[in-house]
Amino acid sequence: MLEIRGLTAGYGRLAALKSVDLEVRKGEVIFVVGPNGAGKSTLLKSISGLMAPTGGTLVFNGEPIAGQSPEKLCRKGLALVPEGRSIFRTLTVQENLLLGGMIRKDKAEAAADLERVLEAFPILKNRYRGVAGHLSGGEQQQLAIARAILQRPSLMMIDEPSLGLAPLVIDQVYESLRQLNASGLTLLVVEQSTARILDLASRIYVLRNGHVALEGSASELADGHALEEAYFGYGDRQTAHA
Amino acid sequence: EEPIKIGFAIAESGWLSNYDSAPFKAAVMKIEEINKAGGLLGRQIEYSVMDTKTDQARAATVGAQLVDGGVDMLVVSCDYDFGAPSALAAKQAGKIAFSLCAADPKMGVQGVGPLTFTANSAAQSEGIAIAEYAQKKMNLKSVYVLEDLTIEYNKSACAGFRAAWVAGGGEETILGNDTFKNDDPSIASQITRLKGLAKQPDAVFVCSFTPGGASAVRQLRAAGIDQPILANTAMVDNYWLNAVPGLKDFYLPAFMSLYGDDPRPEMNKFLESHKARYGEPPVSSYSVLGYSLIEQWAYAVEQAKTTESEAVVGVMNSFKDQPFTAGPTSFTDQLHIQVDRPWLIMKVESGSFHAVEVYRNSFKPDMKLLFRVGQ
Amino acid sequence: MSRPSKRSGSKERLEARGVAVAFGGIRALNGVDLELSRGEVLGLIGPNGAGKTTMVNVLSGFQRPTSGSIRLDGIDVSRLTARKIAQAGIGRSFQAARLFRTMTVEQNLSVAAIGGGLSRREARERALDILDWMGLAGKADHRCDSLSYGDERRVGIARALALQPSFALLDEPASGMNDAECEALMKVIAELPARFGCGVLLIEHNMKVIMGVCQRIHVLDGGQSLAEGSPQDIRMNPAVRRAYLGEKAADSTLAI
Amino acid sequence: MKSKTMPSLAAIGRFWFPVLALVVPLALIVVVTGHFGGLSLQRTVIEMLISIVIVVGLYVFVGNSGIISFGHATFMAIAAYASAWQTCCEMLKPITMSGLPHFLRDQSIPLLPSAIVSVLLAGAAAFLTGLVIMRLTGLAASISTLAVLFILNVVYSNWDSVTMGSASIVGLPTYVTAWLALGCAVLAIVIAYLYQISAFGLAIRATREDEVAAAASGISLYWSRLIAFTLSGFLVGLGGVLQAHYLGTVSINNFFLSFTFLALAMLIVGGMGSLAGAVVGVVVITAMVDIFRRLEGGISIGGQQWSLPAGTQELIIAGFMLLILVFRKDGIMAGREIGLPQQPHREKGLING
Amino acid sequence: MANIVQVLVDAIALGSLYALVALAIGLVFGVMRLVNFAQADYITIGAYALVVPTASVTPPLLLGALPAALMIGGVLFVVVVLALLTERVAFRPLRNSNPSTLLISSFAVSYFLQNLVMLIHTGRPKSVGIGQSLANAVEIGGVRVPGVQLLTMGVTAGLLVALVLFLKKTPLGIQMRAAAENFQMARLLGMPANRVIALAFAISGLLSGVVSLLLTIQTGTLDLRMGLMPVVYGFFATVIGGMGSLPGAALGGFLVGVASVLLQTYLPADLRPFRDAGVFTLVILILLVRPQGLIVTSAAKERV
Ligand SMILES: Nc1ncnc2c1ncn2[C@@H]1O[C@H](COP(=O)(O)OP(=O)(O)OP(=O)(O)O)[C@@H](O)[C@H]1O
Ligand SMILES: Nc1ncnc2c1ncn2[C@@H]1O[C@H](COP(=O)(O)OP(=O)(O)OP(=O)(O)O)[C@@H](O)[C@H]1O
Ligand SMILES: [Mg+2]
Ligand SMILES: [Mg+2]
Repeated sequence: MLEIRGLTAGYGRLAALKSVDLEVRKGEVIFVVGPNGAGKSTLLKSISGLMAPTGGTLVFNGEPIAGQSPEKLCRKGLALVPEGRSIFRTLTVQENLLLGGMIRKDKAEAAADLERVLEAFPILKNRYRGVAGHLSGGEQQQLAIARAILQRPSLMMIDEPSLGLAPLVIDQVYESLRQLNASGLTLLVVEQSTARILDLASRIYVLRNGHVALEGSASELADGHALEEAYFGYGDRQTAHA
Repeated sequence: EEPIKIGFAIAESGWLSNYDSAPFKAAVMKIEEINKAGGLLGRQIEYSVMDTKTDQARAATVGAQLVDGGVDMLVVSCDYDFGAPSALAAKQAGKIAFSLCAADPKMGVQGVGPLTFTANSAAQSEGIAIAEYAQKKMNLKSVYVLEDLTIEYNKSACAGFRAAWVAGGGEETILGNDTFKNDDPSIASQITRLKGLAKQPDAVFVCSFTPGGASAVRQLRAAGIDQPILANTAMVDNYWLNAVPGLKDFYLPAFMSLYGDDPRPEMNKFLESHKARYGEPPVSSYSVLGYSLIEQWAYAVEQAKTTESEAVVGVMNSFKDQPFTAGPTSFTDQLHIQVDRPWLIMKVESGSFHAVEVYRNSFKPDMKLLFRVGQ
Repeated sequence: MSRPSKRSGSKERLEARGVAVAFGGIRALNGVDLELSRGEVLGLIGPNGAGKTTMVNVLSGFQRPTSGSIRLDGIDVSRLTARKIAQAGIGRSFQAARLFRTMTVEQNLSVAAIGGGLSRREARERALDILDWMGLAGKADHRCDSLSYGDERRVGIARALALQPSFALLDEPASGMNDAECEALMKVIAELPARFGCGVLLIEHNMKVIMGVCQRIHVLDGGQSLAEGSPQDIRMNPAVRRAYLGEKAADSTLAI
Repeated sequence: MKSKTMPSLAAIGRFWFPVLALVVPLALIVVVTGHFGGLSLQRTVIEMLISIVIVVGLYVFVGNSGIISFGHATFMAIAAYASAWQTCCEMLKPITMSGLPHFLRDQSIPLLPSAIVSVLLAGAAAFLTGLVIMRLTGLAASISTLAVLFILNVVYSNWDSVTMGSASIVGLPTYVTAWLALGCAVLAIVIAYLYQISAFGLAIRATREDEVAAAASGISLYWSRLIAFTLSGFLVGLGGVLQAHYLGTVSINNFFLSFTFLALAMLIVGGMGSLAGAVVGVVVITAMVDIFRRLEGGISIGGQQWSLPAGTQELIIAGFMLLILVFRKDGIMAGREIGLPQQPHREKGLING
Repeated sequence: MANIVQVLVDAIALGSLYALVALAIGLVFGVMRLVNFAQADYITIGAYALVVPTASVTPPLLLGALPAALMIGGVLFVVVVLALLTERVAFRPLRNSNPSTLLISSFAVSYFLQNLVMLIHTGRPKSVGIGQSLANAVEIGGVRVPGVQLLTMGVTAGLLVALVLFLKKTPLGIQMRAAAENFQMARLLGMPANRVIALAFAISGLLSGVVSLLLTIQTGTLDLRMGLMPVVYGFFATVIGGMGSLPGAALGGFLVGVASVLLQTYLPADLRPFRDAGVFTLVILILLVRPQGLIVTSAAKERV
């Protein structure tokens, strides 16, 4: 459903992505891992339209989407939970959630979804009319994910969902993701730690220094050092310091 | 032979340009007339203009540049604040500076210096003239003074008015004083105070200027205050009358009438020449001051037979009711501004100003009043 | 090496007694007691919204407790402003790094050192000292807005240390770091008491880090103390497993 | 083999480079225009140097604290009027400023002491004002400085017996030459530089970046801002004295909104985050204004007289400022000083970071 | 007695006018962290649209010549278009800049517009005689209320309620607040965020247009700087009311208006010239007591 070929992107003179190829098929859960500064967030930003790529092709459901605005892409079924809890801090939890379902036409369905999400994240129910900016770090993260779920996208991209979450809540979030995936949602998830992802992932990409260092199915990468090697890339770091 | 040079350090842009442009055009007209008649001392007059941009630093620079370029006399802006920096430059070079229409006596000996003149009367004289006229000719017994504090000009006019009114009718006939700012969007509370007086005044004196003055008059009339309104010269000319449809009983002292009903033939002649030269009457009656400025200086040069500053100033200081277009003109070595030049009293009726009569104030402001000492 | 502070004597104990904080109807903290001595690393864990950050805010003077008190060597400091508390020897980092973005790394640390009472020159020396120790020396003259996320967090910690605090309060320093970086961070934190003679209060959701460096762990839940004890005790505590760890995490950390 | 003093000389050079990079070109401008420029250009250069004193003074507070101040014209006015009271127009003073105390009314005070007293007065006024309003932060602080500007304007415009109301005081001795203005500009730049690299400067810059983190680092918002406010009060006071004795007139209307906006615009167009930005902003805007003013005044191209309509200069300047802001959000210098090329490790940062 | 009531009416009327301006400023500030000084020129240009653009001092009426409804519509339209234009050209490219850059850019816009008006109309004040009947006072129980003042009070109250409801209750209002806070995220949720923010400008233009008309009816005059003082007062009002709170802005507007009238009324004659100093001192005092302004929304309090 999403095909990326030779994608490049950067900030000013800095090339953050140097030719990335990546594919997401319908119903898959794709994980992108890699060290700090590898370009993971840049990748998601480029797909979602927040950043205009400098080269390469982006095809979503058969249609080239490079350079389209985020609001357009959202309406085509792409959702992004950006890094660092982009919630509306001055709005209430309720209003934040409402904005998630804003562009949906199926209002009845949306209401049902809201019920379900509040069940899954009870903390949001407690703070429903409170100002989102006063939530704790982890609560804000939950709100961001919940809001994306309410968008009912066909492809959902999440940048580090476990950031700042309590271990138990990480389990819950992953459980929710599993259920969503089971109900047909395709996922593209960036994670920092490889510990939890293997049993949920269809395939894993390791990004390093702006290019794909390794790609494989979860089972292929489950054991062995390939993943670790590609991931940490100690050698690379050291040359960078030299 | 070398031409005589006059420099104009005036505002061609910025808000002051509206006040400078009309008298400037008239001054140019006078220069052309002189040149046509064979020049001054047999020499043609050349003039150059530089834009002060309504900015004091610019005014100083432009003044210095013109003086540097060798002018014989420097004409400076209509306003004391913006004319003075240029005049200072002239002073330093020993040249005469002549303001188009500053109404502040400081544009003269005590302020900038003994080489500085203005073509206008002191603002105090406006207030005095209308106060005397109201008491003597209109038979008004009591008055209420509404003073706009935004610029010094109005404070001076009000000071003159009060002094003359008290002299003629006593302290107690000024039933009250109030103040406002030109950009106040509303003078409702001032009106409330006026309306709350136990005895309503026979007239209201508003010393202000447009737009705030026009707005004040509109609000006074809208509040049902129908007594005569007296004002100072800055409110002259028809352009603002739209603000108060149906205005009447509004009086002020003016330089001249632009509407053909001036009782003085020389004014009408000036009007005609202006129409002939520019295809339209002057936009402002301040215009005549510019014309008269050149006239006065040229006359003095002719008498002195030189453009040399000391000599010319000497002649000018000896003017005593010297007849010029703007009216009888007097200077002394202490005073380079008019204090009792006759005014044309005008009133508003059916949407236009009309000449009433020429009136000359008998109360003369002393130095204390002119510099508003201890007010 | 840590040079003696200009402040008169370092503080030995930081105590919270019956601290409660309410935001309108929300009780973020409800009668919490906490003790921290110089030289120890105390872990503070608990579910999201348990009140951990609020506790740090109270200890560092950013939040007035509704009731209860904060004592530094027995002296009540709960009425002091955040700045006074910082100068009294309590340094903190933030959940979001909050660096002085347009300033260099060295300047970021120097600010805190100056706040702690050093002159400009001494501050610079101290800053370079700490950066050197944390392996950030090469970044001293980089502007903070050009740092990677991991470096940002490390600078945040370094800045808290530059104040020469008797107590350093670190709020989720490891969030967003990968495994290797976590390891490096653990080393840094473990060494703090010995090197700087300070006590450390560490908030983390990464159990590896918590279990790896803390001598004692305090667990908050819903604004109340749930448990306190050694890492072993906490890991086995059923209440903690239920409220916070979940079976998976608790077991996976067993492996360490 | 380098001698032992070489490294320290290099260090001194490196230390002073950001100042030299600003001062040397300014001195060159003065020399060149002094020799080859016309009267108008020379006066423009003096005006520019005075503006540098003022804008650098403004920068000491605004740039370092990040709080926009609308109030600095107040301290200029205080200094300018103080200087006028001490040095101006012995003949007029007893008449028009009768409310002055005797020792001012009936005599003039020598220029140097009067200038020093005026500048001190401006600094003291800034200190007292700051004592009250530096308790506020952010926009509340900005708006209070605006209120201060209005208050002073109202008081000076109506305190007729001392300030001559809103009328100009005319006839101050005009002693400001290009070299004096340059000297003062250099002084202002050096003071601003030393301040910004001092512990105080560092502390206040931290509060600009993040008030919360600064407090957590033991920095007092109030005192660090008060110090900056006072220091910048001194500097703009110096600017006020220069301006007064350059023009020879003092008028309260010159220390009001339009002046404030222009000074702020210069600072922000140059980039309020750095001293270089303050200086560059003044130079660029002054140059633009001068160029377009000349075009307005008329130039001849190939014997053809050609000029812009009067009043277009303002439009062009406004448009130009907008363009700079749009394309360089942080101003021309974008918060950076002019420094020697940095050590090569910057590259590494890019790869790594 | 009637006198005190009269003073209060005067005070509230002036307060309403400032409140209206403050609403416009507060709205745009809420959306963009922009203190838009060009609002002054929106007001000015709206008023100048009543007459034909010429250098003549007595220009014929343009929009002012139309029947009331068309005239009002025309002026509002002109100001809304102007507001949108400035947003598009000057403010949109600067979104996410720091507030001081935005502030200066609004000075630049204001400077530009003011000089443009001066170039076209000259700097000389002009006059228009619209709405004379509204300017006339009606007596209600011994109290004199000019029609415009009554209108100002009504319009301000109505617009305040409408705006607050709009922002709190309608989806579009919520979207506007969201886009104001985090523009990128708003777009990620499918919001046409640029249009939403432009809408805020349009509303501020609408409010400014209303101010143009009310001011012109009250004063009958046109002047380059007619919008300046109302906007300065509006700016003060927004800050003491509590930035980000529209009711706060309105309250602030009332306060400065009321303070101004009360000082004018009750100060002894020789202190009256210093009236405005009193108002501005009051502003500082209020801020010292309540640095966040009078009405602090819980959303405005940031947690550490
Ligand atoms: N706004 C920005 N401006 C300049 N450079 C940036 C910006 N954002 C990211 N970079 C740089 O681009 C590169 C890739 O960053 P990116 O955020 O995509 O990495 P990441 O893999 O998401 O890292 P992390 O794990 O820390 O989130 C890094 O070198 C980073 O420093
Ligand atoms: N200013 C505030 N206003 C209202 N509620 C608040 C405020 N600050 C904190 N809270 C509430 O208090 C509770 C505790 O928050 P705190 O930030 O201390 O949690 P935490 O333990 O740090 O959580 P996390 O692990 O997610 O960071 C949360 O439920 C939060 O919503
Ligand atoms: Mg990332
Ligand atoms: Mg927390």
